[in-house]
Amino acid sequence: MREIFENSGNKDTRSGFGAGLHELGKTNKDIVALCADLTGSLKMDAFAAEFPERFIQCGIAEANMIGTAAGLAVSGKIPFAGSFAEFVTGRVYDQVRQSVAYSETNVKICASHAGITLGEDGATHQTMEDIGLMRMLPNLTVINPCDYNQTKAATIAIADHHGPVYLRFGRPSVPNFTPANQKFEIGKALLMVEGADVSIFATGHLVWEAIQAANILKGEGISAEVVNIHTIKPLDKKAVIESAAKTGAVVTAEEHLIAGGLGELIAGLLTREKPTPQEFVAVDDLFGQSGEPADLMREYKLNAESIVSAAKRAIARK
Amino acid sequence: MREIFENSGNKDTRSGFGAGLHELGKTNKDIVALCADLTGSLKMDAFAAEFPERFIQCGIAEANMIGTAAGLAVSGKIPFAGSFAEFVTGRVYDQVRQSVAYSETNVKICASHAGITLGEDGATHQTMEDIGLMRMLPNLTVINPCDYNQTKAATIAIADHHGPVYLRFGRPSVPNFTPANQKFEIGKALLMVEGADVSIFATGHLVWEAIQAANILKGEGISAEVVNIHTIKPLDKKAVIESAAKTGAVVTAEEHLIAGGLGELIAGLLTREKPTPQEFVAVDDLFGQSGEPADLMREYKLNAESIVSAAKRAIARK
Amino acid sequence: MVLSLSIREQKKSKNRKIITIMTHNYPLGEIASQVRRDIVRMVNLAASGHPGGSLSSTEIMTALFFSEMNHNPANWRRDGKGKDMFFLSAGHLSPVFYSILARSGYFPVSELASFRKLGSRLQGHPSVERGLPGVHMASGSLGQGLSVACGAALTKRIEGENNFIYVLMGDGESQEGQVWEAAMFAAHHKLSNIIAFTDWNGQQIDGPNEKVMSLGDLEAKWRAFGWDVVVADGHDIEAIKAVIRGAKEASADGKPKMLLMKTEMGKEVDFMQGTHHWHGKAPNAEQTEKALSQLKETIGDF
Amino acid sequence: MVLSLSIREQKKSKNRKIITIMTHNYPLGEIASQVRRDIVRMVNLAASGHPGGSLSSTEIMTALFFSEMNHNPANWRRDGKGKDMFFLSAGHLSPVFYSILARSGYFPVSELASFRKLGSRLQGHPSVERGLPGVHMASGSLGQGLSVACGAALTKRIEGENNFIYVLMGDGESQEGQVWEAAMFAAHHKLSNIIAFTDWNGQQIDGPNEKVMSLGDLEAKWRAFGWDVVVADGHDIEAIKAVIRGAKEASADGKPKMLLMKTEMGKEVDFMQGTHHWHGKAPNAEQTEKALSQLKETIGDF
Ligand SMILES: Cc1ncc(C[n+]2csc(CCOP(=O)(O)OP(=O)(O)O)c2C)c(N)n1
Ligand SMILES: Cc1ncc(C[n+]2csc(CCOP(=O)(O)OP(=O)(O)O)c2C)c(N)n1
Ligand SMILES: [Mg+2]
Ligand SMILES: [Mg+2]
Repeated sequence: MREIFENSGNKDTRSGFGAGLHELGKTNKDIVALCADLTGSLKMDAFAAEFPERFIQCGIAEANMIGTAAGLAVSGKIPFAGSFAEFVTGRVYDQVRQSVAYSETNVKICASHAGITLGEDGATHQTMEDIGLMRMLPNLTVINPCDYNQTKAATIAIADHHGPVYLRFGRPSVPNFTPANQKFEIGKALLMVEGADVSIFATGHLVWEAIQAANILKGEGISAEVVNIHTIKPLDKKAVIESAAKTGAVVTAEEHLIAGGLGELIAGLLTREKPTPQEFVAVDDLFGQSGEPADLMREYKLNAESIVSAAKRAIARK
Repeated sequence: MREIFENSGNKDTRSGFGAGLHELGKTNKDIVALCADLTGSLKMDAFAAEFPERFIQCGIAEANMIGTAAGLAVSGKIPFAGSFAEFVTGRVYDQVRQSVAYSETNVKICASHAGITLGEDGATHQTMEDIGLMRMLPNLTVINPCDYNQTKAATIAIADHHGPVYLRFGRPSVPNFTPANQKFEIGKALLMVEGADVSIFATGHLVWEAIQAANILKGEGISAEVVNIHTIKPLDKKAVIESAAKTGAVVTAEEHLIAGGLGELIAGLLTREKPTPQEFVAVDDLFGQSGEPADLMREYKLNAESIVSAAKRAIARK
Repeated sequence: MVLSLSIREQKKSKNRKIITIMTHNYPLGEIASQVRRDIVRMVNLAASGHPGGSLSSTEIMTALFFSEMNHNPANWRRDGKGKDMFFLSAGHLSPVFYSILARSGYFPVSELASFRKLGSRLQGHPSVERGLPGVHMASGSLGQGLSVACGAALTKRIEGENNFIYVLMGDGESQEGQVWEAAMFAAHHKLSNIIAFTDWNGQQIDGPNEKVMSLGDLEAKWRAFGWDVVVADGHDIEAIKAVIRGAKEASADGKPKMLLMKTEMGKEVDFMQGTHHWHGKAPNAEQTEKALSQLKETIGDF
Repeated sequence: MVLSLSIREQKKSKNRKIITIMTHNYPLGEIASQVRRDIVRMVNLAASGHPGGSLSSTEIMTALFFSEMNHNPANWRRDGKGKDMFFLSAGHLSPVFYSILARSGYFPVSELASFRKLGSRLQGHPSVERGLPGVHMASGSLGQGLSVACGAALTKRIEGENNFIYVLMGDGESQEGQVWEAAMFAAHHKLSNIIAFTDWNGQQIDGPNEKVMSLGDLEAKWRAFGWDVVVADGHDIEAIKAVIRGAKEASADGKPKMLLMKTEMGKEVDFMQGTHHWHGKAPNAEQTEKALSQLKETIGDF
């Protein structure tokens, strides 16, 4: 297809979440929202202002927020519980495990400021492990959309999916390039750019970078395929296996540590199916640090340039 | 070498920890131990009885236990903080992350009852995600010894290693087969059985099963190599790469979920180095349940028989 | 692979209704005695489990399920719509919970024999995976139940239902910080439809609370966190009924209710009573015999 | 790859000693004024950070570091041997912490300009990775500092040192359950060498504590958890000194000490004072100008 994706203007993915949640509030009275003293950062304020009786302020007590959300869910509500990604994953892993995943409660865990692009607050707030944490939990669906439009669509889609969901999004303004009216299909990988020489499986903020990389590679006569893995779990195995089999070389790109991330997930799958040379665009065993989001993406080599060189390395290893 | 490993009598690995800790207490006055109301289960009672002034009972408050351990460490002590594996990993991930791993405090996190062999208490207590959790953390060393003797040796070894460590062990009595006087070298994989047709990388309780599997395979004319990956992090990359290159077929075996486990770690490594067919002996995306440890090992296919068939599948895919 | 093993038989609700009515004909004290026999026998059969706290909370659970709670075992819904809801926060008290549920008619009493066995719906700690009626939520990892109760209490309020949310916690359990997060939350949101019990048996795994991690002035703690607090004898069924009724009646005051129930661990089995040693230990055949000789069989063993 | 960027210059301890002595010649109020200027300027330069709570806790930190604490910036050790130790639990108060450290002579004041910049030792929240003197532990994820203080207090006791462990928390921070776990632990273990401050400014990110999650009777809570509690004016330096001294003197009573310091968020900058809006917002150039015009430059800007 080699569709041309154009940036319709930078927007933060968390605002996509906020807009989706606000819309849900209007159409579904069972939707409730919970936040742990970060309402503005999560862009939940529109919902909170319009539906105060369905907005539940939890204060700085994330463990209790998760349990409360589980209690709301078991009794019939559809709770969206939000905080910074680290504080709704690592801070509350055991609570999510028992009261959400194992109890199969219909809780939507909403994680903003995921990854290194959280920026200046630094390492204690920058989780690059949340995908690894959440995808280990049976029963949980794990989603990491790529831009404002897709985050909004995903937010709306997960309300209709009965079961626990982890939804990951980010802080900074980034290109918004997917169609505004695109339906979000959980578990269905999206072919963004068709190609023959190498498969780039990207998620979240790295999808745009992967598309840029494919453009650069095209200029050098290399045909790269870009697949948007917006749903980490359940992984669209068929899409991954087929693309990798076609190109014979794989790059994975994510705003995450190598450990536990999409790259290892795909490596695990492919070694079982058809071992394929793979290069990782991800952070190798480091904590983050303070800095501006764009500078950090460069510093930690999470950008189009890194994907380009990873693609060349992968192809060379065929 | 094809050394013959014999079971010198079943023992629980947690007792190896308890014995090692007790010994450390006698030789190093900076060692302190913390427990969260599970002193007997962790086999810390001998230490607690002999060194009451260095044993710190924390009650049922694991988050505070981790922080307290970090405070003891930063001020010069060598704290060993123990509970069930789920309660010193998932329950306190963010505390371990900030106050231990990121702060580089010399805390030894001691995790008993890891994996499905926790048994009758069931899924809420059976973590099969702890390796995945802990190996994501930069600065943390992750160790999962295979039997009583090795657990005791590892306990003693980590006291001399300056830096945060996660030490994982189990509940049930299992064969004790490594030499009692073997020195524990952090980060050095142990070749248990030399072989040519397939590499079995096993950790924890699965090492014994892997050796049994190698014996069965030998009877069928298949030469399996068994490598004991007692240190998950830092992984002995050289040992893994060389063995996999030699045999061209890999099996990983662990008491853990596929997601986040040793298998994905090795798959990630090998896809970057030399893609190799790999089969996973691990649990695929399920919570555990109540039952007797041995029955659960069979039920979840974590035993020699599963390793044998995985080895054959891997070889067939060369 | 595992779910296929589940015991999925759903007894007809008609049958369950009959069981309930029959059981309700017994005096509460006799039900409690049978429940205690069930606890001891289940834990012995499983060769694992937690008799100590189960025996200390037997009267609390009996008074609640057989007298005070608005529930319908014959027509149970996981969402609790239109009914009171009960959450067992201290999941290790599963023996008393399962016995009470079975004796209430939620599932056949014969199923108690499957406790902690591979494939059973009666997991070591309560679980919802296999659909055991009466269990709204999994528990076992301590400290989470009061938070869950807060969520359910909010739903009741949003829906305009005036049912109550009950939750049972251990005393040692209140060392978990999440309990105090929930305490603060419930007071802030004025969740006066929460009625919580602490099984104040003074013991936990490693010994008496006082030695392990003192709860200090527990009553003062809950009051300082904005709750109505009552201390009562947790083995006196009439007293328990009275304090539950009192809590219901005071629900207009906008405060959540904490009923601190003074109990003894291992109650009614002489060698288990008053010590932490039987927190999580199963009696062998002989010990079971000795225990049962002290507990009257009333309704009939499973 | 990243560590190589660190600013690793270690100024000679001799130089640091000179700075400290010079700073100590200023009245505490003048130091506080300079610290406030530093806070505003750092946050403006970084275009991010947390001025509100930094400004409310300025006098607490000034009185502690420039009068009451037994520390030695010229010869600082991470293990705190033989000295008092300070832990910043509310890591977002890094601006006031860094300014106080620099003004005490732990590192050059010029380094304050690197706050929150790529590769800086002055991370958004305190970190030990790059070896900034004065910082014993990373913080930023709230609720962990009191637990760390408990550990350090235990070491002091084991070693027979009679130094104190100080810790600064936010009021909103005490909504975290871990704080109450630590509170119970410190009382149980009689850690009377812990002196904790709550910057009781009544505000947090989403608004006043009272609206977000009421702390209720905070004094009663700490008392019920077995602590000695004092309430004092957190902007009155003499009062702060007095309550710290009182806490030290009462250390024989076996109880940990909580000093609840009544403060105002954004103190001394009129448009920031008393509102949560400046909890974590950086002033622009014009606003910075306006703020600085209200704060006397005393020791000299960095
Ligand atoms: C989070 C967590 N930590 C530890 C445990 C292990 N554990 C199970 S029961 C128990 C003691 C509970 O004490 P209490 O609440 O007083 O119950 P009782 O012993 O009286 O039955 C502990 C520590 C657990 N289940 N969950
Ligand atoms: C565990 C955790 N949850 C949430 C946050 C985000 N956060 C940073 S500061 C803050 C408010 C803190 O309030 P308070 O302690 O009163 O400090 P003040 O606003 O007065 O500076 C929050 C919620 C965090 N840093 N850590
Ligand atoms: Mg108890
Ligand atoms: Mg505040």
